[in-house]
Amino acid sequence: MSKVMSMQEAIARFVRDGDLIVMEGFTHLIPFAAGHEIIRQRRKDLTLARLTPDLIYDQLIAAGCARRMIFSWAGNPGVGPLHAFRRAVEKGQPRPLEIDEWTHFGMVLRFMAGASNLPFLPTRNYPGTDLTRVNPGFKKVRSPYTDEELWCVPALNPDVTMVHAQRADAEGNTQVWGLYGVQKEAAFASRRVIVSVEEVVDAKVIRSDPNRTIIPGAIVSAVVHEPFGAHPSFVQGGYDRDNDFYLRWDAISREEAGLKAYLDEWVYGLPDRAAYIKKMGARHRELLADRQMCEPVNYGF
Amino acid sequence: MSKVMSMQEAIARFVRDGDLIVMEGFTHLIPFAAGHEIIRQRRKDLTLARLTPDLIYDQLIAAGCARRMIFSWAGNPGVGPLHAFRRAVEKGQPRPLEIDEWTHFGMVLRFMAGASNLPFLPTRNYPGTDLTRVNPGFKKVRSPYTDEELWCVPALNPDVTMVHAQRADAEGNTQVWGLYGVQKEAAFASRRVIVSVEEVVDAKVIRSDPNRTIIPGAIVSAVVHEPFGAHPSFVQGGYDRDNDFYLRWDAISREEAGLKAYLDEWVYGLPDRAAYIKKMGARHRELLADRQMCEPVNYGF
Amino acid sequence: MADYTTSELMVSRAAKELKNGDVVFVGIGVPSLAVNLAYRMHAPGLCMIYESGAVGCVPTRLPISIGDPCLVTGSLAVVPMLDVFNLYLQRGLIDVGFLGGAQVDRFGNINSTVIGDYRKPKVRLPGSGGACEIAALAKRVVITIANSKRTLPEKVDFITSPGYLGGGRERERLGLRGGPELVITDMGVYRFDPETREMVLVSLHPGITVGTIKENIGWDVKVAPDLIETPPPSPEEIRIIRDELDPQGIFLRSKAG
Amino acid sequence: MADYTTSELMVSRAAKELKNGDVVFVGIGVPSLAVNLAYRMHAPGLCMIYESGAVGCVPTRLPISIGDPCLVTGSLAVVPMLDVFNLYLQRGLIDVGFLGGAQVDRFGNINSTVIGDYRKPKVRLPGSGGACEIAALAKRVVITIANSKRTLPEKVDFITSPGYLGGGRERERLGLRGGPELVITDMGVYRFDPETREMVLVSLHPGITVGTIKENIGWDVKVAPDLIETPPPSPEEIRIIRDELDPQGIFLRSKAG
Repeated sequence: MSKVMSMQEAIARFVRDGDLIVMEGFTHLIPFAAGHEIIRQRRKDLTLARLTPDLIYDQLIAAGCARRMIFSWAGNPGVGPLHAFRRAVEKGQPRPLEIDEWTHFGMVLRFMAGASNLPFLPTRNYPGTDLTRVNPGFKKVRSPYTDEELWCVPALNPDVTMVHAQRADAEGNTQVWGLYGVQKEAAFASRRVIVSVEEVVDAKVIRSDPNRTIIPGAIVSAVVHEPFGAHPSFVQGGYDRDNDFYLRWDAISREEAGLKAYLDEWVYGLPDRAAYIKKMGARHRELLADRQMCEPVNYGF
Repeated sequence: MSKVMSMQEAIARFVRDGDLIVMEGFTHLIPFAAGHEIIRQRRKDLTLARLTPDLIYDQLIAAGCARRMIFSWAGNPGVGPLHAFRRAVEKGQPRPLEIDEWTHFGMVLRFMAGASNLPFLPTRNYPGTDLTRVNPGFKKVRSPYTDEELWCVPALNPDVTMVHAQRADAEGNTQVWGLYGVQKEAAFASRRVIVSVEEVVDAKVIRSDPNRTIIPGAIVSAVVHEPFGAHPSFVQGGYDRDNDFYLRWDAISREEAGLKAYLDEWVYGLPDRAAYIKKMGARHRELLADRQMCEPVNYGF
Repeated sequence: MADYTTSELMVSRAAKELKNGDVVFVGIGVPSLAVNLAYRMHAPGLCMIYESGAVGCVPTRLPISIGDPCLVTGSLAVVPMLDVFNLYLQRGLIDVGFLGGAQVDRFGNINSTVIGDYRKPKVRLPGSGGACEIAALAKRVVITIANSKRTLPEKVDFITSPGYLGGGRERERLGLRGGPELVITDMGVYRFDPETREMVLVSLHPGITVGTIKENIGWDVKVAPDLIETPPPSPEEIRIIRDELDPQGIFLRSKAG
Repeated sequence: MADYTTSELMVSRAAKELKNGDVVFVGIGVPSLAVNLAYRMHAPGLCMIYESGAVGCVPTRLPISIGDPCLVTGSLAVVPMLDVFNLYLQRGLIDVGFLGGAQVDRFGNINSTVIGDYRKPKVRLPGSGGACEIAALAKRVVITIANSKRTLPEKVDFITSPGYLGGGRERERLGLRGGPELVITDMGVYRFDPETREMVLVSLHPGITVGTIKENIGWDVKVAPDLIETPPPSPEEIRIIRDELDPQGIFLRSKAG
């Protein structure tokens, strides 16, 4: 059964006000097209979960979509702070933002616990950090084997997870190469999953290399064909990270007015990602990846 | 630094009497060549851990190498019981075998806990089974979040894990496709790792497709070039499972004498796997796999 | 006697238990044949998962083991066993699991570990494998087993895989969802009473009487008021089983009824 | 003044801390340059791991973020982040982790979370990311930070990443191995006293005096009796940094000393 639909339809059907949403991708494959559509559809009171809020959540926060954020590192990678995030936390602008703060390892374990239908997972991490003092979500468990105490993190089960990938078939069997991040764990932890891809392929392409599938169609609600859907982040084998845009974001977002102008021009002012690519013009082509193909392997018997 | 050596040298250097050893591979890639070399070198008092003891541990038990077995399913898959295992458990022949019995999920979690340097991992499995009654290794922990009690399994940290794979470079960066089993988790849980491969390849082959690497050279002690090293099990893209041999094993192993004759002829009577392949003759070629190559992917940027 | 074997009848009956869209944890033999039959007959959207990690398999030959290479070639995904158990089974994605065993008792508990005492077994069986977790964590469980006093005792020697334990609400009280739904034997079909959780005979295979059943089961089994005859496999089903699924008769031809 | 910048000196000094065969958790900027310099100079067997999951990287350009695609192309392995943290870091495979932060205190504790009160921060910083677990679970930690009263206070406002906590045996008592080994600033190098676990000045960069250090640190720092001058980068090191590692001067040229 084909689950292919437009991003507009996928967000309209599967993302609701007040949802706990996840848009994952660790520097790689960040689902910006989905983020822009959520802003366009003016979702509100969202809880945003993600290891690195990155520009995608800075934009959602600036647009007033967020009530709360669950995260582990809130910066513009390699550039500086996330200005919208800081305004929300330090000054409550455009609205106050509750924060629920972990570490990368903790977030990964929270998704894995959720994906495994467990209430928690233990770790040897966290003795000595003040994070466990300010966040009551960290709790301890005593090992029944060694009499050690270990810190635990609780399962995180999002309402919706959105991921971007190189390719999927129409049923949502999704393949990724390059950095994996925590997309698989977040997707399995989630009640609904929206996958956007550079390419919707025939199932026989997926079936030619089943070890590359990270998300099975069985857990996918919608498949969106969205080329360049991860810009300004990158897609291995597709297009490079737009570092210039990450640098420019610092100036764009430094004041609320500048950020608002950006959203008006690049999000509210455009109907969809196709219009966004068109508006990018030649820059789009500069980012396209060189070819460096892997050695194919034999699945025969 | 190259870690390539013969199986004879790898077993001599890295497997000791009394060790807790693991030879993993779930139906796929079972390291039979390593098992035969351990028998030839007459290691003793070993603890054998593996989800499915399969023919490989039936042979080690019959050869008197084993003192104890940690497992979850002891049968000849699709055929019947493992006769040497049953003789050891039911009659103490050739010597008594202690058993430490789990389930597949439990074994996988034990390896994962060991690989993660955790004392235990929890699961929702095990309410109601008598296994927790006869095996005191199952213990309970109370969730600090939900007030539920969950069963736990303890970490398993082998002295040596042996795996067979399609290919590795000389430093032990090892790639597998087809069924993954629990090789990665067992290898990371282990103090020493011996990898045997169908093909030792230049690092550039590994580097052309880094997402296929399941075991990094950093944890590998020895790399053995051992074509057909998994027979009578199979290698995806290499050779098929020798189902006839699995069927024949039932008759070979039904009586101690027949099994001893097999070991004399096919293990003690041969110096190494090369001699074993030669002795197999034409059968070897009948099992070779057809070609069914995957679609290559682009790793460029 | 009709032109089908008892095993073919069991395969046909098990296939009918599967719905289109079900995610099914498949074992070798009758379960594998039943799932493949359902896939070809009425459930093209069914997704087969093997505990070896192959998902969405399209085997081009009859798989001999749950890790047959033909399950990998052309499958939709191959995943580590850790994912099979954590992300598929424990997460609750598996709709149906198939199980067998040496003994099944009145409350659907399954023994595949030992006959006799665990420490001094009369017969040492293979053990759980993945059966315990399938019984505990799949939404529905379908059991196939021979119908005899030895294989269907009132109480199993050892509970490898939990059914309804002592009956009633005991399974739920221990926090387990689902449970056995159906037992298919070579003589009939049983379901579980929603209150007592006891096995109840609901269907007799052609030629079998309630008397035969009672002589071949370890307790005074209850019989459903609406007891029916098990519908025989259709000619199309028989054709698929014989020509497509098991053309060499590896699993079924030897047990001709 | 010699023909090298302070940043180049820091990179050179950090590189010397790495041994051939070390498995190193790499960050962006000075750490990345130091690791790549060591790899080219004396540690060809060094293995670079980024928290993004790239292992054994051979970047053909200067990575701008820890998830740069150039870290993936040609690497030895790419693994899920779950594996990075469970199987590499928590398992104990990481020999050296590099960390920075807004503040580092007398016992090597690092703050990258907030300046001021957590609930009402004066400055909200990015937070831990992977820093807390690197500090807790790597065998050795090398810290790079600017030398000032603001960045090196006696006590950090918030312990994001544990160093030796209150000093002495407190870290061991909590079950943590390893700990910070070295702090490299723009003025000198510090190690930790094996008993008190207090930062001790062991090396001064050329042109810096103990007096300057004391004016730019938040407590009365101890000075090692065998205080030395930090060895300057060799011409070969400078050539590699400028021509091969950071030819555009993205990280280093702007801070010319």
